[in-house]
Amino acid sequence: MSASRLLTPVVKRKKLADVEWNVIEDFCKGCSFCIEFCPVDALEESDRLNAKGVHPPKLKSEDACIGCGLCETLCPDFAIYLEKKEGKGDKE
Amino acid sequence: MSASRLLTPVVKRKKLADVEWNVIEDFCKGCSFCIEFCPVDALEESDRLNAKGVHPPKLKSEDACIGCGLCETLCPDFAIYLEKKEGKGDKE
Amino acid sequence: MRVEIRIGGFGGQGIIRTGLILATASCVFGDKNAIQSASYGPESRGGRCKSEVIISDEDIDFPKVEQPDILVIMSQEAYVGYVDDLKENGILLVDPDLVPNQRKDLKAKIYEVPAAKIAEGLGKKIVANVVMIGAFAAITNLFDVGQMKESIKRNVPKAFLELNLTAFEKGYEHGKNIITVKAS
Amino acid sequence: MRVEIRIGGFGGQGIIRTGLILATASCVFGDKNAIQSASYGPESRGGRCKSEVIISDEDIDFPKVEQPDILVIMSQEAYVGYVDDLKENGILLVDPDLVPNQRKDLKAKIYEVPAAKIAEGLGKKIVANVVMIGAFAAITNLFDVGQMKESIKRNVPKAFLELNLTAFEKGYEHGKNIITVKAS
Amino acid sequence: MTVIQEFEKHPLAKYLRAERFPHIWCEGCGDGIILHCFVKALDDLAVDIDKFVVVSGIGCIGRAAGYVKCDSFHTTHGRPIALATGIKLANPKLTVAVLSGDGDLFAIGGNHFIHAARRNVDLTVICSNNFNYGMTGGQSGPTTPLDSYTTTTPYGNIEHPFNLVHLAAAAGSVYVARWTVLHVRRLAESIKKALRKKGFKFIEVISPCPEIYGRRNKLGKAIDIMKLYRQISEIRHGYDPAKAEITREKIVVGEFIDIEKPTYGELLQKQFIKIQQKLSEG
Amino acid sequence: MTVIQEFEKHPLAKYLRAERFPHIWCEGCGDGIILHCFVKALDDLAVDIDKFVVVSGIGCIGRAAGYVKCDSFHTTHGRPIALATGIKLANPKLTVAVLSGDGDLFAIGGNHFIHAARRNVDLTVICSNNFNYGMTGGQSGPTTPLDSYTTTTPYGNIEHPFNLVHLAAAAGSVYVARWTVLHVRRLAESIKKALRKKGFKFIEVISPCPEIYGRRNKLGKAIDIMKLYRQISEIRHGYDPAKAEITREKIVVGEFIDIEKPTYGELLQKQFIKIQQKLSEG
Amino acid sequence: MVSQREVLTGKHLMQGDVACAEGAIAAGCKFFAGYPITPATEIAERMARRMIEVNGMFVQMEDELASMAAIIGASWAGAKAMTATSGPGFSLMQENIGLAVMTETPCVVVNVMRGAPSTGQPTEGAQQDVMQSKWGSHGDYSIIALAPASVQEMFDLTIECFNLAETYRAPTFLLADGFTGHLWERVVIPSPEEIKIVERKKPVVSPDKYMPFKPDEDLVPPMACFGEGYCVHVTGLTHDELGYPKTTDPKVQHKLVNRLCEKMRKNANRIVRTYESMLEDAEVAVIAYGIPSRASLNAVKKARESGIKAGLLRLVTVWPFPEKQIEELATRVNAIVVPEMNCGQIVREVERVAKETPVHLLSKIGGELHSPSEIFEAIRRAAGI
Amino acid sequence: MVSQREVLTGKHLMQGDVACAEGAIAAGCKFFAGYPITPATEIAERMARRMIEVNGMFVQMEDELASMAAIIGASWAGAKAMTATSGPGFSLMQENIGLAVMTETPCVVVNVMRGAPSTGQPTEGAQQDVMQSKWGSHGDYSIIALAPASVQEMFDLTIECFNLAETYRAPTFLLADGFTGHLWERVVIPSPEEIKIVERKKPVVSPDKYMPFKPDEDLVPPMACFGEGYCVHVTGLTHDELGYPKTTDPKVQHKLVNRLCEKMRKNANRIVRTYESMLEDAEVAVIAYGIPSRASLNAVKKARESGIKAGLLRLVTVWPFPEKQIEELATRVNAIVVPEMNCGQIVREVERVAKETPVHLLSKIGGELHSPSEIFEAIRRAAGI
Ligand SMILES: Cc1ncc(C[n+]2csc(CCOP(=O)(O)OP(=O)(O)O)c2C)c(N)n1
Ligand SMILES: Cc1ncc(C[n+]2csc(CCOP(=O)(O)OP(=O)(O)O)c2C)c(N)n1
Ligand code: SF4
Ligand code: SF4
Ligand code: SF4
Ligand code: SF4
Ligand code: SF4
Ligand code: SF4
Ligand SMILES: [Mg+2]
Ligand SMILES: [Mg+2]
Repeated sequence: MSASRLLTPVVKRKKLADVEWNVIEDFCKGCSFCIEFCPVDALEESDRLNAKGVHPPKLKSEDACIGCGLCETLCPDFAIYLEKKEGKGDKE
Repeated sequence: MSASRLLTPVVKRKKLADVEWNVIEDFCKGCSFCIEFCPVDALEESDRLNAKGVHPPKLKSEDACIGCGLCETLCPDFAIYLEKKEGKGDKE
Repeated sequence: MRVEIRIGGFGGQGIIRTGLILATASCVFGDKNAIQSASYGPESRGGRCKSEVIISDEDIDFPKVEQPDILVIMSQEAYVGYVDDLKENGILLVDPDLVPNQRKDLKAKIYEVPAAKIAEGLGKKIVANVVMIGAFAAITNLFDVGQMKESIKRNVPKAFLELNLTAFEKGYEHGKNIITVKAS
Repeated sequence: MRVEIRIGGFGGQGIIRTGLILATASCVFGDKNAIQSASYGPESRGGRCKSEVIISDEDIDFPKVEQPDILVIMSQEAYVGYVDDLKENGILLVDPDLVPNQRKDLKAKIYEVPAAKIAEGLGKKIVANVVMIGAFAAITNLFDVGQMKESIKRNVPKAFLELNLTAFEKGYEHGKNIITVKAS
Repeated sequence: MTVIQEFEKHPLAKYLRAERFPHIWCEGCGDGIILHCFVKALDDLAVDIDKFVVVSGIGCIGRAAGYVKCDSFHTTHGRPIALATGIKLANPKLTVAVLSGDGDLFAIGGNHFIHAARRNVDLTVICSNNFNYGMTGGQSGPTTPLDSYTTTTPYGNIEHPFNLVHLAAAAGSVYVARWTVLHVRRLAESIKKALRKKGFKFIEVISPCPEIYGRRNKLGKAIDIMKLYRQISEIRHGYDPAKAEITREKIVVGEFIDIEKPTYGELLQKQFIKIQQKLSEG
Repeated sequence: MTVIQEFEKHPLAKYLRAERFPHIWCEGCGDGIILHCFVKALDDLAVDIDKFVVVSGIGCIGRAAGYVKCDSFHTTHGRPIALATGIKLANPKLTVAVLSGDGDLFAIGGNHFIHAARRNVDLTVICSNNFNYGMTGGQSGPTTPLDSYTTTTPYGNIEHPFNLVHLAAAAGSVYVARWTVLHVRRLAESIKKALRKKGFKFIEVISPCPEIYGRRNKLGKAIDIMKLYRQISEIRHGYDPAKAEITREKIVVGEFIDIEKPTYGELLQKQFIKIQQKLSEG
Repeated sequence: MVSQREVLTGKHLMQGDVACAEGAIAAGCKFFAGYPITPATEIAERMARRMIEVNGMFVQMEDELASMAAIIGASWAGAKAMTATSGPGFSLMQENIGLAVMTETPCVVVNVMRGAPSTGQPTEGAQQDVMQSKWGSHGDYSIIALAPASVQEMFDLTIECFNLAETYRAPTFLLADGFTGHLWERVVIPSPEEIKIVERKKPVVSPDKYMPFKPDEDLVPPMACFGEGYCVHVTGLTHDELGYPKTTDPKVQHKLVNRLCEKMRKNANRIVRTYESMLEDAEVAVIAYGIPSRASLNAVKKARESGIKAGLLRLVTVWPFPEKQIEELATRVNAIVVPEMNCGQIVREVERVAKETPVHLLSKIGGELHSPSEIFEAIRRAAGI
Repeated sequence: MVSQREVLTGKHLMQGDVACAEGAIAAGCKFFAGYPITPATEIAERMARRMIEVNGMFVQMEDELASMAAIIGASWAGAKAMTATSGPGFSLMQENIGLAVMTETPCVVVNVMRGAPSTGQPTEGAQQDVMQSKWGSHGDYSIIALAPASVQEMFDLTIECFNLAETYRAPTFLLADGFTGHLWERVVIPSPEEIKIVERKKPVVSPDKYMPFKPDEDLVPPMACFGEGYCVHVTGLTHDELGYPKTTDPKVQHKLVNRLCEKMRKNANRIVRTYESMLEDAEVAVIAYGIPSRASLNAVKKARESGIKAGLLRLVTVWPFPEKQIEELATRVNAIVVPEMNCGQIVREVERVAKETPVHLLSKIGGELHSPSEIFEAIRRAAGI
């Protein structure tokens, strides 16, 4: 069974919302859930070692995230949040 | 639903065992379960008032009881018991 | 003046209610103090049962009956259990049908009230206790009859009020008769 | 003679096991008395962690470290938390990589042991504590090396015994080097 | 002949502490029948009474432990199953039965019930379900039907009752049955079956409390309640316990669950042998 | 900007006591996800947070009550449901949710659970089932699978676990669901549904305890456990809870029960109106 | 209309347990959770009938643990709350009594004491749980306990229990006994206006400034309840003034627990109530509480009649223990007699504060009351006559 | 073979909790039921590993109520039985502790005390449940309680607890503290032959003559267990010597409960164990128990060095309270200092028996231990220097 059966299916690569992806680096404990379960594989470990001695995630590219919000909800440590980009229309 | 469906069916009026029917009169609290549920209607209230102020059951006739044992088990007060009649064969 | 009363019988005779009727009459409708306490085992419904009432003009500091002035007995078992506690020359009310074996040597004013029989006469064995109360009222003169009736009213179910009042009257009558007889 | 030792770091570094290895060496394989106590909050795994060891020739009546003679520090947080407690001119063993910011004004004999780095060199970060123990043994001379190895044997899983003994040796070597340097 | 001497001629008197009879239960109380069926089962099975233990809690039926002539423990209210677990596990040679009430086993004692069932400890638990707390004078309990009157539900009960057999099954019992006290023969057979089977066995017995619950709910005298049982009981062996209802119109009785599952003792024994082997090897 | 100030920009931070973050839970612990889904549900429903109460017991997940920014009670171990019952009944205007662990709710607290379910008190109960007692260092509990290793089952567990959804259904819950923490969206939706529904609602959440249970049972890191969930979960809405198994090969998740039944509060309200009428008449 | 239903003004013959229930209702109790147990059941039964009439809530819980938990919850939900039990149930409540202490939850627990230990004598009265009421839960703490000696006091002191619980934010016990609980006696219930009722102190600051466990001068913190917008977190863990757990800081524990104990000590003079009879010139003092006080009064009168200078100190408040009063009394009398329906509990406290003054225990268990003559005899012996 | 596994003869560095478990096993414990709780969990965890090795039984119950019930059952099934907990669990056990007292069931309950009340400070040590251990259950009763001050004593005194429990047929408590429970220290375990073990007294009459609750001279009835053919009935109700309930007869209650209390009083001289140091000529006595004894000894030495005649009375037995020893001591010294890790518990008992001799409490809560210098200061103040 694939993740897409379990989680709300997302249209691959299609931008869902125009949002800014944020990480509170010092909250991250390094479980890598966000990286593993991002439906578009937008995240990877950063180089930075945070206060807890782990590498918080970062976007692979600025455009990689389609704003599905899954990583935000899956993060056990409230380290990720999305912000609506103000004033911008739908990118599509 | 009749008693016979609930309780082990007995062949009406057929002697099942050759036993003597006994009542410990002063144990009887007068619930009348024995009288009500005897499959052959062998029992009735006696005239005697026991220590508890109730009338214990008695056999309607010496021969009435077919020895099914139901009244013994149903009596909440252990007031009834059957005794095997020694040396006597099956009456049938 | 402090009067100590004990009522003994078995569960189901309304022994405790009897005590309550006496106590209510004195302390709710009368202006005496009164106390009722009962005792019963955890194990049985229908076993020996006892109600104690203390009536007093003053505060009742010690709330237990040590030696009853008046004993009301409605079963053989209670008779055996309590008769020795009665104060010398105290009053004993007893239902002779329920207490077939009575002691001969008792130093007491004994009044026999066939309450159960009288009650059966009224069609309800269960009001024997109120018959007894009637007799009690007549014999002891401790209560105002009006207050006693008020108390009965408060302590019995509405549906049975008439019956109970009749029982009281019958008992009262019977009691009056006995004292007249005794007095004469 | 009573020696008080405190080891501080964070959960997961084997801080408590470090204390146990020291204590076992002295009181099971040596003939001193020893005590180990640890402290940790209920809330966290991975938080600040402290182990205290007291070694003494006599009975240890008071079982708590009040002012450590020797402080072993393996995290910045522990450094900040405990460094002030060190007895004047006491011994401080510290991993300089784990404690980037050290005070300048400390009155103590300071020995820097890059235990984590040495352990990483051995391929297992987790044995940093045993490296530290090796250095400790060399620097303090409180223990018989044979007893220390017996103690390590008793306190680590069989599968990792070799690795731990190597870690101990490395640490011991390092320790010896430092004192020689210091002495010279 | 005293009444006790007379009683000693009763074929089941040998299983009873005769000197303590007559028992304390009211006229027509079902508890006497349950006790009767219970000792009858012991007799039929010819159990080794010296290795048999009865445990009960506090309540009318709780007094049963003091009537059976074997080792017996009348525990604090709600704790018979926990205590019985200790007995059984400490000495597996003993056969342990628990007799107690709906309040004792399922109100205050509910947790011990579900956990012993889950563990599948080898116990036979018989519940006298009289739909209220008899001993304390008739308060509502976890089996009191909706709208029933008790001293603590003077305006009618608003709490949904448990379906005990469903709960027992969900918690893991290997044997679950329900009878009324009218079903004396089936009840006795059921008890025998339970005593012979290994694991956590549960029998619910619907039992009249004429003196208190019956009176307050205008069910008539004991005999009327028994007649009602006759009228509305339906035997349904193997029925889904979730659906085995007790209503004013119907009481579903029968054996609902009878499965095999390794008991706590069996699993422990296996583990024990393994460990002992290891120890003797190394 | 301090990390807390940064956190306050998190859209859910307004439901949390930000100054108490980061929370105490270990890396990859499922409890953080449960808390996350919970506050997300609150946000989606736009609940009146001043009338919302969270109650929890003692355990790792028990700390959740101290993180949510609303009235909250961190009770003694095992008692959150009993205490929540008091809150809800004393002030029916409050919405009360219970968040607690498998040990808290089903070991020591099992009785309160089944009774609140039976009464159909209006509560939403969410259980973080991590198959052991995390807070005390990983002992076995009522959901620990057979043969699992914990500090009190060093040779493997010999106690059969509860099937929590089956038990909840048997006790009377009107809504019963199970999810894993991987099912974040469904879980949040499920919580929303439960919060909107009246009566006793129960949601079991299978949650990794990588630090303790996972480690001892060689389940790998948190992420490995999450991958396992992905692999073996099966969604089966409406499935018979008796059959909704959790094994090494399969975790059945979904909504199993969703029925209507008058709640304690509703029945009481009815009775109240009747009595008040009677009183004002007579 | 409501007040009429809540206060049954007038003269009644009432059972002690019922009077207790009526006292609770008169005090404003709106939540009762309980589990039946002899001889306290009648309180629950009365509440089952009455709460719904006064727009209150009665719930029968699955056991006493749950009952105690439920009243704590109810109290935080804003209701005056009570439970009633007897010894076995009281034992089961101990853990959550500790929770009530730690969370400073006002609530009333009635213990109608019966013969003990264990299941003991369900239908007999006793005073065997007096020390338990102070020490039954783990840890150091303090509570308030009152002992009624009449059915009237079952009414009056239940009201007082509520007032004290609300004033001091602590579980407050009515230590009644099975005899008084089942006794029927005259009760005179005043009109609502004549009954003094205390409501809990509320915060006067805005929610963002409110610290739920920061005490005022009187050591009692104002209490915001759930649903009032104060966003309170409550925990049984050691906590700071904000209510947040701080379990490893000795100072936080020290401050909190010492305040919890000090709360009663500091306010003792306002809490403690005793009655004195004929003590002015007494040489022998009887110190009694609860039902034995009555026979004691009688005995003291008898003693006076027979020329012995005896007097009675009756403790209405058992906890906090009236130390000062007794310490002072002990310096004035030659001997003290303590009649108790137990094997000697409060007598130990009396001994502790009476120092050298001889203290004589008159113990009685099994269900019988002390008779006036027994106490008189004890006075006589104590007087050395 | 078995004995080797049961007694780990030799020198070990052991944690206090583990030493307790090993002590139990050495004492012959064959049944452990428990529920995890910090800081006692390690006892259960050790038992989980060890019981099966020694052919004993470990079971983790659903809670502490069940644990206590289970060990009572196990004891009647013939096993030496134990449970271990901390404050919150100890509170939950109180009702069944009363049952154990009433049914005279030998069993050992370990309370590794932590900061309290309520959930309090799970990881900090304390001595706050000392009074609870005597008064926590309803009713009058008596138990035995020992307080270990070292890991060695966690081992030794656990054995002694079993011996006392079996001798006097009473629940016996090991009142340990979280600090000692988690402390690692050297333990020397003797060979099995050197360990004194007591087995319970068995009936010497035939089953038909046996009265299960009829005491011998020492007030302890011989105990027949289940399965031994004695057909015993056991109840928590007030019972006669046959074990049958007699709940309304005051005499039966009087006889039974007074014997239960008297059992400990009468045998006190055989039960009570204290250690004295430097008391012969002491002017200031420190009375300590448990872990503060160690700092106390140090402080007393310091005091002697500084010329103050100080001495230490260490209570190994806390209950029954060593009244005689302290009463006598109080007549000899000028002042008494009592250091406790609570707000003042045993100090009350000391005050009670010390009468006029001034008693100074040195209270400490929150998790820190008394330091020797603090106690030294208190001695100095008490000495008036
Ligand atoms: C801890 C405790 N709480 C309450 C009681 C009072 N009590 C005794 S029996 C009982 C209920 C019994 O009900 P049930 O188990 O249904 O038995 P029944 O009397 O109906 O046979 C109660 C509440 C008690 N003995 N102990
Ligand atoms: C009366 C009592 N017994 C035991 C404990 C110790 N204790 C605290 S949390 C806990 C178990 C928690 O397990 P669970 O509810 O599954 O929560 P988790 O930590 O796994 O999230 C225990 C046994 C306690 N606090 N109180
Ligand atoms: S999910 Fe959260 S905690 Fe885990 S790696 Fe991603 S940001 Fe870090
Ligand atoms: S929101 Fe998170 S999970 Fe979704 S696409 Fe962006 S990075 Fe991936
Ligand atoms: S069944 Fe028993 S008690 Fe009932 S009437 Fe017959 S003999 Fe009497
Ligand atoms: S044994 Fe009883 S029931 Fe059966 S036939 Fe004879 S009298 Fe009737
Ligand atoms: S009260 Fe009810 S259950 Fe109890 S003995 Fe009487 S009839 Fe039976
Ligand atoms: S111990 Fe387990 S449950 Fe507790 S916080 Fe850590 S991972 Fe989560
Ligand atoms: Mg019942
Ligand atoms: Mg868990």
